[in-house]
Amino acid sequence: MNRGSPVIEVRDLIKNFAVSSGFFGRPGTFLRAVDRVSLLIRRGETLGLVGESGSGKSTVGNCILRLLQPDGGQIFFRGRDLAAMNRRELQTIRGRVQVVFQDPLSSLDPRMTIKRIVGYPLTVSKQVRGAEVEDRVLAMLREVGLGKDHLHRYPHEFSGGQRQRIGMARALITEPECIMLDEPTSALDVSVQAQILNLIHDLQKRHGYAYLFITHDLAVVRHISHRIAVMYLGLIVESASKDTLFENPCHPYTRALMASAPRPDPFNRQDLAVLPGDPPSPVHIPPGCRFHPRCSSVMDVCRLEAPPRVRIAADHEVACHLYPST
Amino acid sequence: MDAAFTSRHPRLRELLLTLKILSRNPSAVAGALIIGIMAFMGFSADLLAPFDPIRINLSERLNPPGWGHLFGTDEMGRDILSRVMHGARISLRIGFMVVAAAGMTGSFIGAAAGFLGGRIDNLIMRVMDVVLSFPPLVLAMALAAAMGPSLNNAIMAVAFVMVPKFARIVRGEALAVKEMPYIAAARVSGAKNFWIIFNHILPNCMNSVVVLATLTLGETILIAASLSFIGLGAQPPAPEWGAMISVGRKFVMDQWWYATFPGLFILFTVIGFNILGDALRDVLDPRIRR
Amino acid sequence: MKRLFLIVVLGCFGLLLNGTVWAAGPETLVVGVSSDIHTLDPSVSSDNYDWRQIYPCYDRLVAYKAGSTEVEPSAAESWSVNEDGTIWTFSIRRGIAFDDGTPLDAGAVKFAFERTLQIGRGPADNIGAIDSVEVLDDYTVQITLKNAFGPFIQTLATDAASIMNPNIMKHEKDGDLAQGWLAENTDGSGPFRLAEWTRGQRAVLEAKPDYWGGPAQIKQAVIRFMSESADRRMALERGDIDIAENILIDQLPALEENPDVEVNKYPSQLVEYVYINNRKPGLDDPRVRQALCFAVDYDGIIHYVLQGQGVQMRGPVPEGMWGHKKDLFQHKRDVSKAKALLKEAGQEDLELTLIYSERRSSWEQIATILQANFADAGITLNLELMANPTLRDQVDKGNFELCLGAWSPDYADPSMFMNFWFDSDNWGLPGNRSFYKNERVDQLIRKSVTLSDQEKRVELYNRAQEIIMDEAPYIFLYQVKTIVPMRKNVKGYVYNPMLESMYNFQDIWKK
Amino acid sequence: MLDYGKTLLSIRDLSVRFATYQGLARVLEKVCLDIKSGEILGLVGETGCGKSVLARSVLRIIPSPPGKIAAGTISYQGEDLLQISETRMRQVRGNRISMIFQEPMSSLNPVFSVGNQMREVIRLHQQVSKKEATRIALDMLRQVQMPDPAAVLGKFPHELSGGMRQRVMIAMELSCGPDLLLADEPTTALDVTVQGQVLAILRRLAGEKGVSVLFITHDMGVVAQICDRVAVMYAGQMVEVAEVKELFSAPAHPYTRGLISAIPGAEGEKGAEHLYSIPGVVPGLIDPPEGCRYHPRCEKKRAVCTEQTPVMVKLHADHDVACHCCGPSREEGRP
Amino acid sequence: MRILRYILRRLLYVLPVLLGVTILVFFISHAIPGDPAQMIAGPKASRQAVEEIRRSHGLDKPLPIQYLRFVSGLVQGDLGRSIRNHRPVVEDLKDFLPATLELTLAAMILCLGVGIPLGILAAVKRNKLTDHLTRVFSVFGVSTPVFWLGLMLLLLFYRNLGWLPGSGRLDIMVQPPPQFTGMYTLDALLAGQWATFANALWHIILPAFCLSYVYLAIITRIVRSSMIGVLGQDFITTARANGLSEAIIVLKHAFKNSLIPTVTITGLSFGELMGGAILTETIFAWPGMGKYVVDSVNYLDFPGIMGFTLMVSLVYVLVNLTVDVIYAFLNPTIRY
Repeated sequence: MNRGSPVIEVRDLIKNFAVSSGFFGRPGTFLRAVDRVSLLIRRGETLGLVGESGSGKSTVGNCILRLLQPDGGQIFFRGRDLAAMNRRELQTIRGRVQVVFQDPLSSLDPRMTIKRIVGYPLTVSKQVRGAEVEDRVLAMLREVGLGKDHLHRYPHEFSGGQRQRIGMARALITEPECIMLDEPTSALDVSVQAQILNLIHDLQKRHGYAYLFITHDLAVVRHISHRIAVMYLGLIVESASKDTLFENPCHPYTRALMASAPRPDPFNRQDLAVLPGDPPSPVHIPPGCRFHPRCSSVMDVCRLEAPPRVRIAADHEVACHLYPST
Repeated sequence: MDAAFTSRHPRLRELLLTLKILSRNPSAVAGALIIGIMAFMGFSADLLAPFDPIRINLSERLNPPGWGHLFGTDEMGRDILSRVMHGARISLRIGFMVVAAAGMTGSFIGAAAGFLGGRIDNLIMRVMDVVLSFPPLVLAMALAAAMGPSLNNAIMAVAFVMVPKFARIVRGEALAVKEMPYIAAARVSGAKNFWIIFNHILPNCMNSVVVLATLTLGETILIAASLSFIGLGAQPPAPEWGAMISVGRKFVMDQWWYATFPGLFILFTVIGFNILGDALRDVLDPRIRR
Repeated sequence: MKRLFLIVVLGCFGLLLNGTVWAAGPETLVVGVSSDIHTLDPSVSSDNYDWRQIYPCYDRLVAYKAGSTEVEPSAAESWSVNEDGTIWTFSIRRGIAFDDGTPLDAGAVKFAFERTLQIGRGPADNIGAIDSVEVLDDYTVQITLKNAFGPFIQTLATDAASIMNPNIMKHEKDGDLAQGWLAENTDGSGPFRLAEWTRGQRAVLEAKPDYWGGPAQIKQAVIRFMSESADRRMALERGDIDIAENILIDQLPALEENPDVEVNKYPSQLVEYVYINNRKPGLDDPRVRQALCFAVDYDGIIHYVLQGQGVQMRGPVPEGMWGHKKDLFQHKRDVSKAKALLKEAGQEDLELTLIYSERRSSWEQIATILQANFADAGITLNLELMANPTLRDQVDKGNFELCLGAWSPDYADPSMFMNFWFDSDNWGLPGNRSFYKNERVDQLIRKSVTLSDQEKRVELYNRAQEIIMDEAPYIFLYQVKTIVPMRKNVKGYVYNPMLESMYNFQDIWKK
Repeated sequence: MLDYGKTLLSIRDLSVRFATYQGLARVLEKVCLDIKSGEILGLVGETGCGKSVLARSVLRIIPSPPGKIAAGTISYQGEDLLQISETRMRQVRGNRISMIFQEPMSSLNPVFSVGNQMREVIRLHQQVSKKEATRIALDMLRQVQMPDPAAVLGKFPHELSGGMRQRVMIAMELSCGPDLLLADEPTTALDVTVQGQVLAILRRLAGEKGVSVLFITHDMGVVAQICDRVAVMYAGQMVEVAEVKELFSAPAHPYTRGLISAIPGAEGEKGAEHLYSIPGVVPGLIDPPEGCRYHPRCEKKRAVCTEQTPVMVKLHADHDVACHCCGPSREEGRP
Repeated sequence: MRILRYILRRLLYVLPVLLGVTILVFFISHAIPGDPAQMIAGPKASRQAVEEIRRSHGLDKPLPIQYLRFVSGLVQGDLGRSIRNHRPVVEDLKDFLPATLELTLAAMILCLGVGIPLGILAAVKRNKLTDHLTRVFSVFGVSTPVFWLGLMLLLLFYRNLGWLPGSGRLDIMVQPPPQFTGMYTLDALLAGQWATFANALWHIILPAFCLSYVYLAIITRIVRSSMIGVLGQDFITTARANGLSEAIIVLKHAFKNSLIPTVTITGLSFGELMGGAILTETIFAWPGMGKYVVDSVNYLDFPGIMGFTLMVSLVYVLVNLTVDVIYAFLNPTIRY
């Protein structure tokens, strides 16, 4: 597989949300949910995007899908800027960037049969009609491990794992180049999670998809990703290849995240409470380094200045005052 | 499981399953039975009714209930039983027409408002608020008075009044459905707004609409009868129940049967729709279903 | 169960406190009526139900003789009229005063008539013959008419000619000629005055002990508004009310069996008839109209709907009014003749629409019977019930085919029928609701109304009636009997066909 | 550390049924479990295997109808909790045995302040004045390391974050000094860093106060980190109970083994490309498989598995298992 | 202070709705067939008289101009003059409003007083006999035509049993009590006229019961279903797990929560009460606004209809505004 050619490149993406719609719908204050995020997703490669709730990781995903209109920055898909596209231009690339969501039930329309759900992207774009749709759907179902007898059932007749397979089939039927996986296994039980992770992995092997894998689960991201970006409060605090990151986590937040995830190892008990406080809400973003109120190695500068992104190794960037740019 | 429930036709299978669950619900069965009887009576009134509901027979005026006339006769000597049987047809027709008209318009308006959001939503909902600022009967009355008393005008008036009900409930659902990931998935696949409204939003609001429609049918029959009672609905000699009570009211002190029987028919028909609606609400509720 | 019990307890509690305390004494007369008063201003109201209260509170220059349509002096002691009947001079009785002591004099009469004319509502049309009013001296007033008008003296006995206290002008607001005040109050010199009016519930008239014509026997008359006939009937039977108005005919048999109640029936001048729109194609053919008249089962309607409480009309002028022609042609049901006439006119598949309102409770039944009668003659009749104002609008615009109507004269003169109904100047609501036009008839009736000589007038009207019966512009149905059920201990009531639903309270007493 | 006390609560042959639209669901089938004093007992299993129902049955708070405890005993301090009166049961609830739930969002009453709700529970079980109750509440909030506890007392639940709410729950439930705390997935809805804090508090307080904890979770990592013993459930049946290290190092039941192998990163830091995965799906409880309910997914299935329900047998002193293939008689079957 | 701002904001939000209401009402009433000038003039009026009235009342002006006049009058509290009795409609409404208010309040007291306990009882005894009986009771309630129920009540209690009066607010010979509020029961009490009070109470029983039945059924259903909803919530399980007694759980924890949806629906279905009042007043000849408007309709007295409709929608909007405020007060999670 020729890994490497960039499929999606995000540069300095910004997304704001209105906090309170003021009187008679006037926009009130804004919160910056995503602040100058840059990402690169290559063909055949999985980029893991890790963060706690409210870190803005799904917002990044939704901007790439253009479910949200970015407020700044560029999103290049095969060299074309998605962020600048109007509605009609967008139609031409619809289907080439696909998505699988967290909740396998609510991401399938309960009123549609599997055949319609999976064949849907084809019907919408009117590329294919009639019997051919059924053929393609069937082929896709086989690919994700389902069969012909599933064709005329409704989503609620399936188990969680099967639903997630259906979600995969729907995403794959348009032969996309990039697939955004938004916590695709966090609603599943461990045994099923394993099945789906394997499927995701196999499909990439076979078709060379570029994945953006969004999750809060370090173990999963470690298993599936090639490269990992860690988000905190709308900001990418550290990014590196998987091995680099796990061997040498630099940002205090990354380290805390790794330390507080319970490991299935009763012989080595961890100190779980490594990070005090709650993840702050994006409505009240602290000044300076956004992480400083919870940081164990906080310095004076952290309270005043936002740290710049620093490249500390070939494939390792971090935004922390501990690593001054020189 | 019966063969039907494993049928290859998914819609039929779902329908049969729903019916099966409904058939285990005693109030659903009772409701459906009442409506069924009323509908049967209405549709075959021409065959079943012992007398002509319109033709007057002045020598038989105001006879009390007896073997000749089970429900007695009215001031024109018409058989009240025959008239209430024909009345079933009128009331059900009003109910279904109103609900069909209001349900379709309201659902579409609500789905569009909820899904499109923003200014359109604001505008539509403000207009709906205005309509909702009137008690239904009061507005229907004003409208029916304005358009002139006739059955068709009453139907239009009641339909107009009922639209916001559907709009509001569908809008609420649409707002919820809109946030569902499958809508995002549809967008990602390139679906346009109206496609999404018709293929996702509306079908997913159907359960609520069906329940509301059933309950509204009952309410419509009541309001329409009320309008007829005030003299703004069906016109004589049409055997509409409300209109019959309106005339029967003059005779109620001495000829109790005149107003009593049409009222009982309204009562039971509306009960039928109400308990069926309640049962449907229980059965169609996805939380119970799945 | 609990609630039922509660109701029973409260009910008994109520019963204990009621029944004993609130019975009306012999000095109080209670009348149960169907609708509330609209306005008490005699210059504004055209409604018999308002006149019920207004009439006894005011005096007029002349009054009807008891139970008769003839007039006699009242506030005017005597009067004279010039040769061509255009100038009337009245000398006014001395000693009549309003409540505040203001005398009823020539000035008051001038004020009252000019006010009514200036306001220009319905009552103004009743005394519309007046051109000017002049005060000759304190107690002499001279009225000049626009043209000679035969029934003029009759119009002065109507409610529209009531004389009110000129001092009401101190209540004037924004140039309304005190309409706002007089709508809710009375200020006349009549035997009664308004003591209380609780809207939607009751009005109380109290007798003036110093009325110039002698005080009334009762102290007060309570008018209770009870919209349902059944309710009024029950109240009458229980003795809660003494007189019940507008009782449905179907409830009379039960009432007649009550030994405490007397059901009085009087021939009235109220007639009910069908307007045929003479301008509609098809209906402009007299043969078709004749056919309609022959199709109706008059006896059946009177027998079943009125339970015999009515008489079929013979021509437009009702029995009891002078000018009624006893030998005039009268339609009887003759279906074959009706069919033949239709065939002759080439209208065998006639389909017509009859509009009517709920103004009279019998109309629905009549409409239904007409539908059946016409069906026998091969005519399809559609019924359309509408609100009375809508109906009147349609009638005024001539936007109908057939319409049920009722009419009662405001003053005792056949011109109330002949001129209003047939003069082509009165097309639409003013009276000619059939849009009938016959130049010969126009001439005859216009001539008749200017004359003072009754015999000549009758002759002209008779000639007109002959023509009219040939052309059948209306279907004349019947004149009704007024039914006034009252408790047997009520004495002294006298019915006057000109004073429909107005009671001679000053002469009534209870035993 | 592993100073097992005597048995505090003993569940024997507990069966629970739920009436549903589709039919009668056999949610718990002859479940046996002992909780010893002072221990943290983990209860793991996949969604819908009956973990929560088990905990709720102990307090007799399963929704009834449709739920019904069909058979079994739950003995606590010599009393069968399933037999005592409702009044007596209420004295046990929140006082001797208390419970915290998964959803910190909805387990507190939204219309009453935190202080109001805490005081209510404290005064229900302890004869103290309102003031004293406030003091106890404050003290408890401090013990769960709540920042600014006095202010929190006056707040409504929606004004607190998920982690704070769960701390309030812990403080409230420990305020009457119970013997046993039933914790139903208390950290599942929390972010991982907050989960760490809550787990640490729970572990510390349980140790300090000597409270036994029945810790329900589906996260094997959490189990490994805080539990002393582990019970594994599958489809309404108890399949394995063991000391935690024993379970992770030598899982006996095929299901337990599968569960552990399926954890990403469990096979070592490098990891294989493919994770181990259990084939098939969890069966429905209305019409569960005959015999061992796991047999349709089991790699070691034999004829007997489809016919007979395996009973719990002792493998070691602290290791019980219910499997036809790995009983003590077939010791050779150990992996 | 914040709550004041909230109320103010809700009030501002109501304004455009009210404007819409006036437009709707105005154009509806002008669609009514029938010539108002003709109506004012009277049955036998001549054509000139009618034209004169049309001019003097501004009825010959184009509709938008008439609307502006109508609104500017409205702002000054002028709803125009009734065609029927030539009085300012405002005066009429003032006369008739208290009777309606008395009736609806009596009905409301009955509804809440009976409906809430009944709903709670049914929810607690879910699927038991009490619950089933309550459901039957409330299904009958929402399915009964008010006007027919009124007739049947009259037939039974007035005609056949003779226990209760059939029409009006007082017996014929009873003097209305001195006017304080216009509500006879209250006024009679204030004036210390016990007999009048008893008489007024005696008269209000049947209409109030008739009117309340539908609404009562609605309230019972809402309380029942919201109680059932609340009783299934996690925090109720928490309360149970904490050993609270069922009584406290139901009456304190569940009830306060269930009040939140109940209050909303109570406001929204207030319209049923107003609609029901029209029919009830007609049946029982209760001289209130409902009867007034039916008479207005029969007379096509459009200023009367318009005044009533506006009044009712204003009351309705205000009731719902109040409900919103109560809602905000009850529900700490709402941010205002």
